[in-house]
Amino acid sequence: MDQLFVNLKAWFLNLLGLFLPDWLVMLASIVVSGVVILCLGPFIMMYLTLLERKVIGRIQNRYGPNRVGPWGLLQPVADGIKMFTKEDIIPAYGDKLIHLLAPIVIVVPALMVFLVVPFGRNMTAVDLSIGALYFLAISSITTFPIFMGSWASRNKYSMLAGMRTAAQMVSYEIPMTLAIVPVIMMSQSLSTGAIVAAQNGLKWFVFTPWGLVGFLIFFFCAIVECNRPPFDLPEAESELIAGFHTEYSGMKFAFFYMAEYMNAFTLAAIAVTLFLGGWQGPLFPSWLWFFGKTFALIFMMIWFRGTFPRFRVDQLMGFAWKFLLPMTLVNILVTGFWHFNPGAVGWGVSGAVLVGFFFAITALNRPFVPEKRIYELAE
Amino acid sequence: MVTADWIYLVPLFPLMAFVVNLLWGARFLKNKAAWVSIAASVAACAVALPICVKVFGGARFSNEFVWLTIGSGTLRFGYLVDPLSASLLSMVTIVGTLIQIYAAGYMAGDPRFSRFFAYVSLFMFAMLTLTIANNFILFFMAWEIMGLCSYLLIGFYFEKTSAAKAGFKAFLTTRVGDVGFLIGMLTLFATLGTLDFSEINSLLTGTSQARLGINTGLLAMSALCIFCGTIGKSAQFPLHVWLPDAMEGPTPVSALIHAATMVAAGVFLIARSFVIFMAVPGTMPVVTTIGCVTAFMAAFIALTQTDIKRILAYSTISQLGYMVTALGMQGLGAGTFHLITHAFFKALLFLAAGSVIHGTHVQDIRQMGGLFKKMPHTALTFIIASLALAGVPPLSGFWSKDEILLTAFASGHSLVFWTLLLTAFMTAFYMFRLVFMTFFGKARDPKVHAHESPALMTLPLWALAVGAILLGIPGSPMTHHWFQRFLAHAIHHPEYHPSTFVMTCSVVAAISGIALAGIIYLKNIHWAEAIAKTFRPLYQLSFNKFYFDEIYSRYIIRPFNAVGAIFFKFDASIIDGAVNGAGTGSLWIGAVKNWIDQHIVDGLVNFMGTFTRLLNSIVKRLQTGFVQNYLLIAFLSFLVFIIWELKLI
Amino acid sequence: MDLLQLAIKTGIYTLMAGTLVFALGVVMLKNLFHAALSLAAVLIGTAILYLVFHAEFMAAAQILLYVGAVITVIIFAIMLTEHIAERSIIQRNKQSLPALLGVLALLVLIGKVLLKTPWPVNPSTLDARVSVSDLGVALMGAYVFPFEVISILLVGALIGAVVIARKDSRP
Amino acid sequence: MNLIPLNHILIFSLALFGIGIYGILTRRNIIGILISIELVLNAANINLIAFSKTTSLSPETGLVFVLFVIAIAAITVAVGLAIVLALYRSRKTIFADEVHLLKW
Repeated sequence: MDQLFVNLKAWFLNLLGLFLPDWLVMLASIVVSGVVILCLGPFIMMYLTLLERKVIGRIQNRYGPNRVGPWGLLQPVADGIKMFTKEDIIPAYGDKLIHLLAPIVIVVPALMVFLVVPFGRNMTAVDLSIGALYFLAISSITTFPIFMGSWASRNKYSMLAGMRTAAQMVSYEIPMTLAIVPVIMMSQSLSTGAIVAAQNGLKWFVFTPWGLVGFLIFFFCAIVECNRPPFDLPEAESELIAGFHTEYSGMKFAFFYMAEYMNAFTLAAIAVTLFLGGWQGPLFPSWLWFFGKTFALIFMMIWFRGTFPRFRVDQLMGFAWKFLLPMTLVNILVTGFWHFNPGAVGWGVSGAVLVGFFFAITALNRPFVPEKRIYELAE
Repeated sequence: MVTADWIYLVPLFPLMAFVVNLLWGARFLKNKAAWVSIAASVAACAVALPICVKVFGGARFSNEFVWLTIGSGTLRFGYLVDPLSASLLSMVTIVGTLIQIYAAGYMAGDPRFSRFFAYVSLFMFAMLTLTIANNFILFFMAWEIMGLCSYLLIGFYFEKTSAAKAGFKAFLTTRVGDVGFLIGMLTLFATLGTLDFSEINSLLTGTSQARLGINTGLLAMSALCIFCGTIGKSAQFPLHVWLPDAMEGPTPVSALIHAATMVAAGVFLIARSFVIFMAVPGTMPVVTTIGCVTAFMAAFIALTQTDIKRILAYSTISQLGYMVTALGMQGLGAGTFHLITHAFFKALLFLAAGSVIHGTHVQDIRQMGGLFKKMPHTALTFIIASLALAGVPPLSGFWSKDEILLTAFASGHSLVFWTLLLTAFMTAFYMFRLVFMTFFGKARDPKVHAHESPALMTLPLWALAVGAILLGIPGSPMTHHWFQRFLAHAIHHPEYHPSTFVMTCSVVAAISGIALAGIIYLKNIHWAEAIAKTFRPLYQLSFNKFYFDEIYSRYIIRPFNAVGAIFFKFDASIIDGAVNGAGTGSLWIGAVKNWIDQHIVDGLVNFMGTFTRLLNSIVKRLQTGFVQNYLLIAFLSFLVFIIWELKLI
Repeated sequence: MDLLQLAIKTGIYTLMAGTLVFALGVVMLKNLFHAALSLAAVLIGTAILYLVFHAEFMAAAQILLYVGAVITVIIFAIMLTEHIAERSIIQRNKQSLPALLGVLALLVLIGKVLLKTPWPVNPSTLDARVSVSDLGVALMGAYVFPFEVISILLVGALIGAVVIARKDSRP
Repeated sequence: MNLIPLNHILIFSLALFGIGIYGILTRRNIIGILISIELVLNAANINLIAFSKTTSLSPETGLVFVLFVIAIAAITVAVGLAIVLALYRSRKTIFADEVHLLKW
């Protein structure tokens, strides 16, 4: 069962190999994996939306969408059709080219990330030697479309939202990158496959002190990266309407929407590969373990959405720079220590250091007291 | 106990008085200044007289200190008190003190009272230093200070132009004499190599071979030049014009300076340098003739004078003539004896005349008359002095004049004897003309109402009168000519036995003179005019003082001024011209330099300025302020650099 | 097999051409935002070119650092200042002609030099693959000093930039 | 790598370099200049990697240098933009030819 899909693809390729030259066959394998990703992405995105609306409903003590199809299963299809049929407005004074380009530029990286995600044992599309770095590089590109979207729509709210989103994503990218560093240190390699291999036999990184802390930081950063609440300040309805994609409607908005959920999925997947042992699992097939863990994380994200209030902008930024960044640095220190003496001693010392440092930083970060304004009365 | 070293104090007391009066006189002392100078001269007397007595006893004092070293030679000043200076010293101090006491009364109320006494004290200081000086230089310095004092005192009433002119005239004429004296001194120094009296004596009276080495011609010349000093100072024949005019000064001044002391200084000079004259006998006749001529001429002028002080001035000149002739005939003792006696009664005459003027405020005897009753003391002392002057025995004048006549007679100068005798007769005549016109007869001018002078003035008169009477004895035959022997014991010179013939002649001359005066002026006054008319030319000649003043002014002063004018013109035109020329020349040079500086130097500097500005305007285009321009320039130059380096083209 | 190679080669050349076009866009485009985006395109193009050179790490680093950080900051700057520059203002100053000539001359000159000099191609390095660990060793071994200096420089520069750009809090 | 001769790569980077220089010299907007600078640095990077792949003795030197160049580029952009911001805030303009205080 484990290698079901791998064998399926091998079978299909042999079938093609019969009457195609071998370089063409290679091409075909690329095409096949490409097609799989392209279908898998949107499909997952559709059902994620449904899952989210169902879970939020349950949290708010109501059923989610259940009118369209049994238990609302066809709701995403309905949304899709709605998106297609909606009128597509382009702002008059906006920058048409950039306006049209923005949705494309946001979806492409989202899809490209799937390349390095190891869905199962030797089921990663391309096992790049710099897998983790590739993921980081691609996710850093996502700031661009936000700029383009907000800039092209030439209205103040989208501009402001664009600036805020960009600032937020850039600030959280750094803790995310540094959170990955301990994993790479311990697994001696950047490629995702190697990282998962390093966690076989229940030696998931999450069960190590630095792994736990690293996972939590990575998870928070992931949530922020894909603008999900409680960090979804930019397109918070109450303040900035729909944030940078206010001007978008119809299919373009669908792309933004899709990119957001795909990001959520990929970030969860990467979190799983890095910290929760990827597809490592005792009994069930590797891909089942992988999807199970990923959906568990996604559920967590949706859970967060339902429970936590929104962060204020300065708190958001302060949290990243003043809390997460120092924590990741200490975490790297601790992994260095762990590398030399793992086990109970490692747990004790690193646990102490991390907890001590945690309280030290919270003490340091005095709550921000806005500058006392001095009102000079007009003479 | 007064020792020899105190002799320095004698001149110093009057000097201190002078300083005190000069500095504090005007503001503090005012009319008490007189007592300061009188005290000083009394102190001088107290010191000088004991020393003189010692000298009369045969002592001799001399000492000196080094004043100045010039190269190898040194100039030594000091004092020499020998019989000659001792006698003079005593005379000067006594007469000086009495005159100053008299002056205290006479000058009372004068606004410049203290200044008068300052000058008098200065004069006393000069006279005393002169008497005790031991060499010619100190003598000459004192001589000059006296000249200054005479100028200051003659011109005391300087508001009156006549007084100022008189002072000026006196100073200049004596100056002429002094120049001669200075030349004499220099030639003396050239010949003898020393100016010290004692050294000169020892040189000239020494053995013959010492004297051979001396250049007698030069010595004669120096003697004559020294005699010029006497002519000037003692108002002898050619240079006597200043003395009558010197009467402008106050009467005590005339008494002190122009009767007793200063004029006597000239005679004292010849006495001091008698050894030189002896060494060169050829000069003696010159001295005699000058003295004789002066005596006769002065007496002749005095006959017709009307101003009381002018008459006395001329009588002084004639008496000085007597002394000079005596010295000329090698009668040192006679001359000096006459000098001492004459000092006393002439001072008395002047002071008496002063009190007369003080009383009547008039100097012209034609306005006076009948003053005997109003001014008995003055009149009596005046008459005593006139008798002494005329040479009536037993007064001092008779003995001293007789001595001179004796010397003249004995030494064979018969012509000189007879002129001197005639002069004696004339002296007696004009003295008693004066006496009768002022004191006897009727008061000719009603405005004049005389009054007797106060005691302060009459007492010195009587003191001098005593002197006039008694002083004849020491030199008279009764004491065997003690005075002459005392004087001449060092210098041997011919002794003469008193001859009765000479005495009788002089007495006859005196008496006849007095009688003639009495006949004319007491009884029939109109005879005077008659004589005047008959001898019109002689009268004119005498009255106008032989026209000396006019002659001098026409033949000496006018040409002198003319030469001066010529020199002035020369100076103004040529020298000034040269100086102005230099001035304008430098102006021109300045102008040229200015032009050069303006155009060339400034031009250059400005050119530099404009040139740099030009350059600046070109180069500054480069600084466009655009960053990219600079980049472009950098880039293009980089290209050029590459092309050049890699030699691509 | 040569067909694949041919395809790759043509792919690379088109990539280069595209990058050049985008580079011209960076210089020529009137709208600065477009210029910035075309710069991003150029950078991505070069990243892909690095892949051709089998320098994957470089490509990823380039994208992460350059495109992610540098371009973002540039766009921030453009957003902060852009609204004053209307489209109409000409974006190129007057010295374009001399600059153009200069650049062309430069290209010609250096081109000649490049073509003339025989570059010593070292066959051993052609197929050597530099893995990330080799890079790490080199970075920490031979080049540790420049690495430290660069870090200090970075800290200093960034602090300086913050101070300069900070709104002047003094009254 | 053997697919493409080295010269072509060098020409390509030279072209990029030229375009970058041209951009620096002609762009009026200071941020435009900064972007062109990035272009120039990128051209240099291409050369570095090309040479490290073909000629250099130790292949990783080129790569390490590229890292450093990227760091330097980041620094230049950071400081440059800080200055631009300050300039903009004080003089309300970011055009190079309007900032000519030092003009004669």
